[in-house]
Amino acid sequence: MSKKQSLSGVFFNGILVENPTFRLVLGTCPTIAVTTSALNGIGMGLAATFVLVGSNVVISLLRNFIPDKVRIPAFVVVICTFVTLIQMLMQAYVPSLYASLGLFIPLIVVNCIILARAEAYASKNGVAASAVDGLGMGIGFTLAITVIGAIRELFGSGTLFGFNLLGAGYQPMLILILAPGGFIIYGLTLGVMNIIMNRAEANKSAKEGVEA
Amino acid sequence: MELHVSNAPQIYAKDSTRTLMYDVILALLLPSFAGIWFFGLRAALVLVIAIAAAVLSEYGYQKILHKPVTINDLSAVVTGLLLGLNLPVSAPWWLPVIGSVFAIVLIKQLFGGLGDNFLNPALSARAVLLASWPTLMTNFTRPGPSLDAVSSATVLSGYPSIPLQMFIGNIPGTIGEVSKAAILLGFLYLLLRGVISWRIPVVFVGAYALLALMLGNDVLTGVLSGGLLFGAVFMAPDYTTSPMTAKGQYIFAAACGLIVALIRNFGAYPEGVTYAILLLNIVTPLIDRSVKNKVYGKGKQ
Amino acid sequence: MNALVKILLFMVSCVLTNNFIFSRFLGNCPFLGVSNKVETAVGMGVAVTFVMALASLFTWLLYHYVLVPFNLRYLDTISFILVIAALVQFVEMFIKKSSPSLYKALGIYLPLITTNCAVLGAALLNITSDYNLLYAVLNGTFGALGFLLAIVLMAGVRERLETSDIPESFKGFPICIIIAGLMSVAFMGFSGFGG
Amino acid sequence: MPQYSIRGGVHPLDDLHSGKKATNGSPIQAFIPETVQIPMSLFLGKPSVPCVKAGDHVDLGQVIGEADGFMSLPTHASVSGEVLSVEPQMLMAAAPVVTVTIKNDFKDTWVRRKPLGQSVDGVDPAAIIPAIQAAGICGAGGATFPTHVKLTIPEGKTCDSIIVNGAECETHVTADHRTMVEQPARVVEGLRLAMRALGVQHGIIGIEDNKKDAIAAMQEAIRGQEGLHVMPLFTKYPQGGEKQLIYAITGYEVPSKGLPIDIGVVVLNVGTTVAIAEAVLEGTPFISRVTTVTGCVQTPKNLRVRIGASIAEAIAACGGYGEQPGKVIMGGCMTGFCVPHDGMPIMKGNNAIVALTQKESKAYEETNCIRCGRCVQVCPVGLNPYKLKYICDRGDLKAAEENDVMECVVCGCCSYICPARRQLTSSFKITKDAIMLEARRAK
Repeated sequence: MSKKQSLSGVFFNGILVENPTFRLVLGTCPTIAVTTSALNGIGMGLAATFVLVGSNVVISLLRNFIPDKVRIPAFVVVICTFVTLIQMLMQAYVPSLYASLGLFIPLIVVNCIILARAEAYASKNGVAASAVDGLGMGIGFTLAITVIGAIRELFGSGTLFGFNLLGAGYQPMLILILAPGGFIIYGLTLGVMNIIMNRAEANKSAKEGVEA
Repeated sequence: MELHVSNAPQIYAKDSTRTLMYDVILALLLPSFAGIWFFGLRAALVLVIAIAAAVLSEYGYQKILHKPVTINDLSAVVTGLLLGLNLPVSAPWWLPVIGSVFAIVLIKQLFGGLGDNFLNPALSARAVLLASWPTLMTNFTRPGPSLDAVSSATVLSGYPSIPLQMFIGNIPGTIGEVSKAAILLGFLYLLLRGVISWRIPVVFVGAYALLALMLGNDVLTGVLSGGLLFGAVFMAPDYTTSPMTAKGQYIFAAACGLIVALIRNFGAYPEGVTYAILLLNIVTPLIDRSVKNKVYGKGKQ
Repeated sequence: MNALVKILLFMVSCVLTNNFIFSRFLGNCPFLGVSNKVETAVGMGVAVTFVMALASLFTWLLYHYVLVPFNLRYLDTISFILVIAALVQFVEMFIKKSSPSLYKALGIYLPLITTNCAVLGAALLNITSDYNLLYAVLNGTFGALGFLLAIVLMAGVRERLETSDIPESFKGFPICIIIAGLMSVAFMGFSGFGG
Repeated sequence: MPQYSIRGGVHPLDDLHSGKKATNGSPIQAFIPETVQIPMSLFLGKPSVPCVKAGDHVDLGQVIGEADGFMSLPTHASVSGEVLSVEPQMLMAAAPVVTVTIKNDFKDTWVRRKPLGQSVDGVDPAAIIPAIQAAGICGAGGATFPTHVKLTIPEGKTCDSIIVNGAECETHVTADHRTMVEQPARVVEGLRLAMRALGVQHGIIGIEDNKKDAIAAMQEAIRGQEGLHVMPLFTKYPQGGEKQLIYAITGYEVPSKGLPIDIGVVVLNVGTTVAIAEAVLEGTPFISRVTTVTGCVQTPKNLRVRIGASIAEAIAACGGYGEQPGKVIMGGCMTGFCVPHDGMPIMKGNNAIVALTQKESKAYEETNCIRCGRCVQVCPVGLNPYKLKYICDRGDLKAAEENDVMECVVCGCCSYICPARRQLTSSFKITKDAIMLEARRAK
C-alpha cells in the first residue's frame, strides 16, 4: 500500500479488490462452518466486523507504544478483548444466533483476517483510515459469507432469511447445508469470483491500453 | 516413394480408450436389462435420462470452454449409465439429470477431464444425491408383476428374502444392483475381454466376507445384498481412481471390503459400498505414491 | 472392558466421524495452505498433533484448577490463546535443543500453529463438551491425528492434480476447497462410528 | 515345459500382426545385390578407416576399412567388384558417415583368412578373440556392440556362463529362428568357441517356446556335449532384451548402470555365434547376415543378405511390395526404426525389414491418460511410465533421472499397450538421450 488512498478507496478495497473471503482467502473456517443460512452469515460477519473495527482502532492508537518484539501477543490480547466483549453482548441480546454460531465466535481470535489487518494495516496507518479499513474488510467479509449462506440456504432448505421462496414443491438439496455443501459452494463461488475479477482486470488493462 | 517416419513402437495393442469404454457399456447392458426386466420400462427411462444428461453436459462444458469435444470416447456414456444403474426406479426425472451434471461437470471436467478425476464420478454423484434426497434415493419399488410403487427398504434394513431371489435379482434395490447373476455375467465378460483384472472385485468381496464372518454376519446374504457386487465389479476397478500396481490394488480392494463390513455393522448407514470406494479413491494417490514396483537392477538381488 | 471399548470408539470418532476438517471445520488455513506436498503435509500434521495434545492437557488443567475456582471463566479464550502461544514457543525451543533434525523438519510449521484455529478450537471444545481430563487429551490427540490424516490425503490428491488441466480461475484455493468438499462427502460414510 | 519368464511384458505377436507366421517356415535363401553401400560405422565404436579409393577392384572379404584401435572393427567388402565411390553419406545416423559403394561383378572372388582349426577343440584359445575382431564381428541382434570387446573380461571380473540369445521376441523376425533350425551345429560351435576363449564351463541357449522346431534342433545339436543347456522360455516380449533374458534364465538382475559381466554372464546373439564359428573355423569375415524381409511384400522370405545391400533390392528379391507401403521398418515393429526411403543399406544389426501397409501405418493422436495402469503392469523394468512421461515432457531431466528414466530399456511395451496411444517410449528415449548428452558435456 505505497500509494496514499482516499478513505472511500480504503473502504472499497476491503469489499472488492482485497475481499478477505474471495480474494485473500482468509478466515475460511467460519466461511464454511457457519454459512448454513444467510442470517448466520450476517451474524458472523457483523460480529467479525465489530472486532475488526475495534481492534484496528485500538491497535492504530497504540501503534507507537507497542514494542515491535511483543507486537503479535499484544495484538492478540487486544483482539481477544473485543472478542470476549462481543461474546458477552451476543449471549445477552441474541442468544439463539450466538448458539448457532457456537464455537466460531470465540474463534474470531485466531481468524487470520483480523490479525492480518492489524499487522498489515492498523499498525502502520492512522486511526480513521484503520477504522475504515476494518469496516471495509468486515463488510466485505459479511457480504461474502452472506452470499454463500444465501446460496446454501436457498437451495439447501428452500428458504432465504427464513422465508420460503421456492414453493412447497421444491425438494431441498440437503447436502448444501451439510459439510460438503459448505466446501463446494465456497469453492465454486471463489472460482466464479476469480473468473469475474480476471475478466474485469482484462477489460481494465485493455481500456488502459487504448488510452495509452 | 513417400514413407512415414515415426518413433518406435510401430504397432499398438487393439484396445483403445473407446473400445475399453465400449466393452464396459456392453458389460453394463446385462444388469441394465435385468433391471428393466424386474422394474419395468421406467427403469429404461431413468437410464436414458442419466446418459443423455451426462453426454450433453460433457458436450456443453467442452463447447463453453472451447476445448476439444471428447464425447466420442464414450466415457460420458459409461458415467451416465453407471449413475442411472445406481438410482432407484422411482427416481423423479430431475434426479438423474442433477446427478449426471454433477458427475460430469464438477467431478470429471473441472478437474481436467477423463483420467484426471480423483473420485469415481458416478459414485460421488450417487453419494451427493443420497445425502441430498435420502428418501427419494431409498424409495425402492418392490419388483414383481404388480409394478405399483410400494416403497420398501433393501434387504440390509430387514427385508426378508431368500438367496436365490437375491441372486437373480427379484428384490428391491437400485436398477443395476439387484441382479447378481447379471453382474457376474458382466464381470465374466470384462475378465475375458481383459478390460479389468480379477484382483479388485475378488479381493474386495473376499475381504468383506472374511470380516463379516468374523463379526458373525450372514455372509451369503451380506454379499448378495445391496450394491456390494455391483460396486466391486463396476465401480471399484475404475481405472482412473484405483491404484496402478497389483500390490496397490490388493491393498485398495481389501480396505474397501473391510470398510463396507464396518459401515454395515457399526455405521449410521445401512449400506457402505459407495462410501468405502470413495474413501479409497481418496487414498489411491497415496497408495500409488508409496507402493511401486521394484526397479530392475536396483536394490537387493 | 466396556469403558475400554467406549474409549476406543471415542478415539475412532475423533479421527473419522468428527474429523476436525471435514465435520468441525477447524484448521482450514493450514489444511489448504500447507498441503501441496505430502512431505510438508506430514510435517505440519505431526507438529499440530504434538501441540494439540499438549494444549488440550494444559488448557484443561488451567480451566478446571485456575479459572473455575477463581471465577474467571470468561477469560477462557484469552488465557487459552496465551497458553497455546507459550506452548508453541516452548515446544519450539525444546525440539531445537533436543533434536535438531526434528526441528529442521517441523521448525517452520510450529509458529504457524499458534493461529491454527483447530488448536484453540479443541481446547474450547474440551470445555464446552464437559470432557474429563482423559477425554480432553484424547480429543486433542486423536482430533489432531484426524487433521493429519486429512491433510496428508489432501496433499496426495493435490500432487496427483499437478498435471491436470484445471481451468485457470479454479486453480489453487478454489479447486482445493472443492476437493475438501468432495472428501467430506466420502467421510460422511463414517457417520455413526463411535456413537 | 518352459519354466522361465520375465516380469511385465506383452504378447504383441498374438495381436495385430501374427507376423512371424509368414516366414518361420521359409528356408534361408542367398541374396546377392548389384551394388552395396558399406558405411564405415557398421558397429558401435570408433568407425573404421577406409583403405580403398574409387576405381579400386576389391575381392569378396577384402578389408576396405581398417580397425581404429581396440574399440573398433575392420570393415570388409561384401561383394567383389569395383569401388564406385568413397564419400560421406547421410544414412540412419545423425551425421554423414563415410561410405564405400561397390558395384558387384558377381564373380565372388574370395580372400579368406586362414582358419584357426578344423574343429573347436583344435583351436588355440588365445587366438579366438583376435580372430573375432579381425572378422569384424559385432552383436547381430541390433546393438552392434563389438563382440571382441564383450568377450574381453575386465580386470577383477569373472565370467562363469555364456548365454546364447535365441529368444527372438520381436514381431515378424524369424532370422534367428531359421538359423537355429538350419544351422544348429554352427550355433553350438560359435558358443563353444566363445566358451573356449574365456575358459567358461556353462553355455545356455535360451529359446522362446513359440519356436518348438528350433528348440528341438538345438537340443539335438548339444546332445552329448557337457556344459551346454537349451532353456525353453515362455513366449513374451521383451524377453530378448539382454537384461531381461538374463533375469529369465538366471533369476539374477544386472545391477543398475552395470553390465552382464558384473554378475558373471556374457550374452551373444544367435547370428553372432554363427559369425564367430565361420570366422574361426572357415576364416570368413562378417560380410553377410540373415535378415527377415516381410510385411506387405509379395513373398516374405529369410534372406542371407550381403551387408550393405539396399532395402529396395532385398524387397525386389521378395517379389517387390504387395501394395503401396506406408512405413518400412528396420528391425521388428516394437523397437525397429522407420527408414525415410528404401535406398538405405542393410547393416550388421538388421535382423528384419518390415514393410507396413498404409493402413497399418496410421498415426494416432495422443489422448488423456486414463490411468489404467497397463503401462505400469507391462514395464519389464518396474517403472511408472504414466508418471514419468509427465516429468519427461516438461523437460525436468533431474526429476526424470530420479524416477529411473535411465533404467528404461526402450522396449516399447508401454506405448504399445497404452489405450490412450500416448507416446511414452519415445518420450523416455528423448529424455535418455538428453541426459546422456548432458553428461558427456559435463565431462
